[in-house]
Amino acid sequence: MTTARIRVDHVTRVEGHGNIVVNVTDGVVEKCEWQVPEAPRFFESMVRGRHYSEVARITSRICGICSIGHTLASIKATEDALGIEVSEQSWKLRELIKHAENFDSHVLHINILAAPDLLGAPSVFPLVATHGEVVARALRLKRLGHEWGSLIGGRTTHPMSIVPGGMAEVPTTKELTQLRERLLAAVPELEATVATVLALAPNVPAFDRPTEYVALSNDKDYALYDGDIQSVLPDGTKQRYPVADYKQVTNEFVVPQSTAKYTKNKLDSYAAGALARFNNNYDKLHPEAKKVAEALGIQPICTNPYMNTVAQAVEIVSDVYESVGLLDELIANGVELEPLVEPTKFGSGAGATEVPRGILFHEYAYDDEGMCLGGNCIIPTNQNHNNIQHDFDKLVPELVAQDKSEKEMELALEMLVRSYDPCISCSTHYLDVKFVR
Amino acid sequence: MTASFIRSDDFAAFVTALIEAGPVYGPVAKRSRFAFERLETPEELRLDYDVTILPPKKLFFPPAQDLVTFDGAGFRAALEPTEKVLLGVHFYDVKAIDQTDLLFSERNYDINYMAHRETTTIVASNIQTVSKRAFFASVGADVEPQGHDAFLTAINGGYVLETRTERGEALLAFGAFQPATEAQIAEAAAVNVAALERCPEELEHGTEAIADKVRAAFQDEELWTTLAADCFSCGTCNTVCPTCYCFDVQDTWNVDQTSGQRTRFWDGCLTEDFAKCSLGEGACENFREERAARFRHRLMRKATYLNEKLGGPACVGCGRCSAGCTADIADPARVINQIMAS
Amino acid sequence: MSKPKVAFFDFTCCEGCQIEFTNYGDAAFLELLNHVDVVEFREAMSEKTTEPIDIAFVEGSFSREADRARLESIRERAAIVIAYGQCSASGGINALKNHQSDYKQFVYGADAEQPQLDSQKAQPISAAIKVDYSAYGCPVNKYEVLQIVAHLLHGKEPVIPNYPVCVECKRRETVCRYDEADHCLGMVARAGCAAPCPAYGVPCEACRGFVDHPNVPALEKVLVERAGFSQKRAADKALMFNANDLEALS
Amino acid sequence: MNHQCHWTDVENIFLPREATIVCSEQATPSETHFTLKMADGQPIEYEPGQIVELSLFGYGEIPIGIASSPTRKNTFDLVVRSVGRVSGAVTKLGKGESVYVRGPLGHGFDLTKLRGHDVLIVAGGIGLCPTRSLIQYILDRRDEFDRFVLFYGAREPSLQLFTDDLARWRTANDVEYYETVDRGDPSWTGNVGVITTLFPQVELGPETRAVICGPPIFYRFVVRELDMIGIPRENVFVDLERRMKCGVGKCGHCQINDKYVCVDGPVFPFADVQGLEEAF
Ligand SMILES: Cc1cc2nc3c(=O)[nH]c(=O)nc-3n(C[C@H](O)[C@H](O)[C@H](O)COP(=O)(O)OP(=O)(O)OC[C@H]3O[C@@H](n4cnc5c(N)ncnc54)[C@H](O)[C@@H]3O)c2cc1C
Ligand code: SF4
Ligand code: SF4
Ligand code: SF4
Repeated sequence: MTTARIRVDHVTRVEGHGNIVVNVTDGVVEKCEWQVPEAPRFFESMVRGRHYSEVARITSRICGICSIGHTLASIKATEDALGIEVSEQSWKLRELIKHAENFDSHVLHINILAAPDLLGAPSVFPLVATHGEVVARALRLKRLGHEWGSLIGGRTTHPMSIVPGGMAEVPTTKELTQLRERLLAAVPELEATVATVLALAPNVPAFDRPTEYVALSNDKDYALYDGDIQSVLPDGTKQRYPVADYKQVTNEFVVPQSTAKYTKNKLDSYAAGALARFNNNYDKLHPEAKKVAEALGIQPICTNPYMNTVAQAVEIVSDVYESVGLLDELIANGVELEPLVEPTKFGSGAGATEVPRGILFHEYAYDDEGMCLGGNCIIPTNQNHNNIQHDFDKLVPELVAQDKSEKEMELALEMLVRSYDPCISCSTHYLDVKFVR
Repeated sequence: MTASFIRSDDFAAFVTALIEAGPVYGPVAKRSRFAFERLETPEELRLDYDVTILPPKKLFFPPAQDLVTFDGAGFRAALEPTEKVLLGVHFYDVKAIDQTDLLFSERNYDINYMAHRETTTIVASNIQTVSKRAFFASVGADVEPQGHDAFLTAINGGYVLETRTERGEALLAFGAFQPATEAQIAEAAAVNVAALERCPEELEHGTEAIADKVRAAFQDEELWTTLAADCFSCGTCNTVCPTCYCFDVQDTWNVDQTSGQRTRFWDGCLTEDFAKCSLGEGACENFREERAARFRHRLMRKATYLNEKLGGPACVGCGRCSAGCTADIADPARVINQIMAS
Repeated sequence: MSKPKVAFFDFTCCEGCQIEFTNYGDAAFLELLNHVDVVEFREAMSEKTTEPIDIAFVEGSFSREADRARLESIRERAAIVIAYGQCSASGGINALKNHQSDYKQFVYGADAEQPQLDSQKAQPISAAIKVDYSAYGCPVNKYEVLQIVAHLLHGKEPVIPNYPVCVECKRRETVCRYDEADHCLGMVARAGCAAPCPAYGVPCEACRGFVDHPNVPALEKVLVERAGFSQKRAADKALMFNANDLEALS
Repeated sequence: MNHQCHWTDVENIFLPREATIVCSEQATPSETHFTLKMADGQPIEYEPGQIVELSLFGYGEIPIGIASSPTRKNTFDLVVRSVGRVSGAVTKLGKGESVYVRGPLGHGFDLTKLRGHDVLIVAGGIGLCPTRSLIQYILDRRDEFDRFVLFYGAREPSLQLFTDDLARWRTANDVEYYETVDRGDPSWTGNVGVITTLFPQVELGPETRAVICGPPIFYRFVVRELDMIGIPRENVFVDLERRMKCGVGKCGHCQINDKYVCVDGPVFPFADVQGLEEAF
């Protein structure tokens, strides 16, 4: 009978700090916990007294990997609070950088963080010797994602030019044309990446736990930048909520093992992320990405959390093709620097966007001078913590039943955490914030 | 040399022909300002510019220029100049180029500057818009601009191109030029004189009087401390100045850790470390430790130190430093007028 | 000769500086691996080491007393400690809460005193251990990081600018924010980033810290007179990345 | 353009030449004495007091005074104090290794002003290095000069440079050698005190030609002594040091008012620089 004492402090190859604690004695699971001990950072408090033009620059620093998404969600919330509607050009450029971030982050996660597990290596560094071409290709694609995002935002870690009211700088039409060529030129490398994922797919653990999936959704596209909140249940039932009502979906609550709050909606827990988007918005997926999904054998509603990485592979293909379409439109219209749209009011507002790890909410209130009174941010990894815990609760007994060794169990749990691609340093807050006006 | 006329309608074709023949640099719009950039189309050329952010010195003396490259096999010069045309330089910038030509060629001839300079054909142009802080009319008024190959003046219906050198003369082949009439030449001269009268700022005294009095003010610590109280030591006044040419030199390695380059970067005497020496055991001596001393050095350099060598002040009145200084204390016209009035 | 051993450690931060390390592209990154052995890098690898390290890159601020022991053990094992990124070098963005006394209550309400939420003032890691060099910036300039590594591999002290961002802005001929009716901190901010923010149309927020002797009174004056700030907003402006330094200067 | 030469006909002043270290000796804990030979066998032609730009690729370039006399052919000496990046790297080098030099650069000592006169050299600390070129020169052409007096001050006995030279000068009769240290140690039996304490020990006439080289504060005090002797300031020569990058009168770092230390100096008649407000 299995006896295991698993204690993984600071799971590696994830962003931020999370611990796994599992005690099994003679086949009886005594403790099985996903803990988040990340140092609290108080962003919601830090934004107080800062001008609206600075707020996204501050909250971008919540997370270095999703900083484009944080910037966008923050700015959308600010624009909502200030009654700003940006131009079509700004909207498209923002969509373009959203794709860049998704691509960039997924390329990193698939190749550098997740692939070592599937190849039985502790990290990407030993793979340089054994799978040199895979690593080189990953680095090339990562660089492409970086340059793609940098062209629009100035850089990918804490982008600069996305500001309330529009874009503070825009690329030239020539630069966009060059980007379009580069994206198309990268298609063979994308195909090779998909082939690698396909080859590794048999190594993806078989595990299923039907849950609720929450993502942005709209009628136009495979929503990343904008949409309503949508939930899909394992039976396919969908429901939409306006972003302003995000708190009704997240229903945050406190648990003792975590500095981050947990969330739940209709079921015990819900998942956000690539798989949640895939399950919600499959019908809006670009045809080229649908082809890849078929080839990879993933279809909605997929309830194996380990398949999140595979959903990410589908999304990188979608990001490239969707972006080529956006670029065609931008190039056809010609891009010009536009004056920023000025605030029409000062109040409070919420904004949401999809970051690589799932749906992200920001909300702020401003005084009449445009100075921030406080904020609230609910990040996808926090929304996933509860789901990870519920996965653990189902997975650990299954592993015990399969008579897995302690090492195997530990790896299976770490891989599960990593497949969510968590971004724990995002975990910013834990209780509701009351705005005082 | 000759004076020719080209009709406005034929001008774009002339610029296009130049662009097709080789690299052409000229003033183009950059947000609310202007900059000398390589032209891709004649439409980009903005001869109605007021002043560019950086002077044309960047073409001869780039902000970062490799002097030597090295690798495991040895070292070599990094210079590869190309023939190019620089179009639309205002006369004050030509005067500044004359100064840097002299300073880079005298005593030790610096091919890293001179090679770029000698491979450039400079076409000066009249000032159509006067910048907000210019005082070019009253500074070194008796110094004539020299180092251009041709001078282009916009007049009614077209442009007069007066050539000064063979290089300038060779430009005529690229456009539908015809000999300029006496009246056109006279109109061009009048246009250029008129520009001098539109300067918003003015030096109230002559070069020599200024040189003497500014130099005499050297010891007036209170004066310099007050003038420099708001100085950020940011070096903007140096960096944007067409007659500033100080540089730092740094060696860097490439990722292979064997090859690399020795590069010179623009430097400015207003920055804190400019005159700092290491003495060993962590000790340093800064020969211009105070902001006031650095501020004073620049002004001395503009108004007195180089006058003898240059035959006039080392300032051409472009007003770039005045407009660029965020604290608005760098304006030589204001500072000098204040000293002269004291 | 064995390659120098390099390790990355993280404390309170967004880990964006570590991510910059993955943005070099294949050629530069793989070439770099010919010169250093990465022995620990939690964000990207599972391997850990207890061996001596040649260069330790430490990311994140020192914001919990509980982190001191880990910092000390890194210092003991590492020949060179580099404060990697602004959180580590100065406290960075995390210190923006330092001037507030109610930040815990504001975010955690009644639960503010729970032990897992322990957080003191965010400080640079130099408040706990000796730091040899700093890679400034939020995020770091990845090309400067390459130069720092190259210098250290050759036993040369890295060259870090002590002139303001305006110098780099001018070198790349960016239109000054003040010419666009905006504001900027470039005049007091340490350069080395190549001035990307003004080039992309936004002010420099001095994310690499101040130059050695920033003229802060003049900055406030310019913010009030040229950018139209209130005196209070002008005084608070540089808090975003320089809360600790502003406190030290005042 | 108003000058006639063409860039293709002119040599590149920034390209150094390779030199081989034929001897390297730790002179003091922080200073290394190098003897160098040009790798192509073509010795550099220089005057006492001139400098070179010494470099190591990847580390950079620094100005260093030549510490030997042209009268001793084929090789030349440099003494480098380790204070930073370039000097720190250079002082780690040993025999057989290469360095790179540009030069000689600048103006050395004007020998025409010194020949036929009494000469006093006042050297402090590392200031002995550039003056050593002149000392050697005078000793090698002793009959061209009249009386030769040499003052040398070091902070402490262990920091004295060229100890072999010092030992010889102490007993030599072709130089009147006086030395002092700021702080003595148990083995030190000589003079203790700042450099000016040596002046009362010798009788010097106003016709003497004086040369001063030392740390920045040194000059003011030594000049005061020379004034008291009545030596006119045009007969006093100073060897100045400033931050320097190019060594060829372009980069601006070494500028003192309108003078460039690298091309107008480093040796200046005191009369020419005394009025320059930033010189001392
Ligand atoms: C005319 C002249 C003669 C000199 N002769 C000698 C000599 O014989 N022996 C000797 O050991 N040193 C001499 N020096 C000083 C020597 O040049 C500096 O110690 C050296 O430049 C320090 O450079 P670094 O790169 O090692 O130090 P860092 O501290 O890394 O300096 C960085 C840069 O600053 C500049 N710099 C810093 N300190 C000085 C300084 N004191 N002088 C000039 N530039 C400086 C240099 O350009 C240097 O590359 C002389 C200097 C001058 C101007
Ligand atoms: S004078 Fe003005 S531009 Fe010059 S360094 Fe000072 S603040 Fe900067
Ligand atoms: S000092 Fe100022 S006005 Fe004079 S040339 Fe230089 S930048 Fe122009
Ligand atoms: S934009 Fe900022 S950094 Fe750039 S020059 Fe202006 S004040 Fe300086």
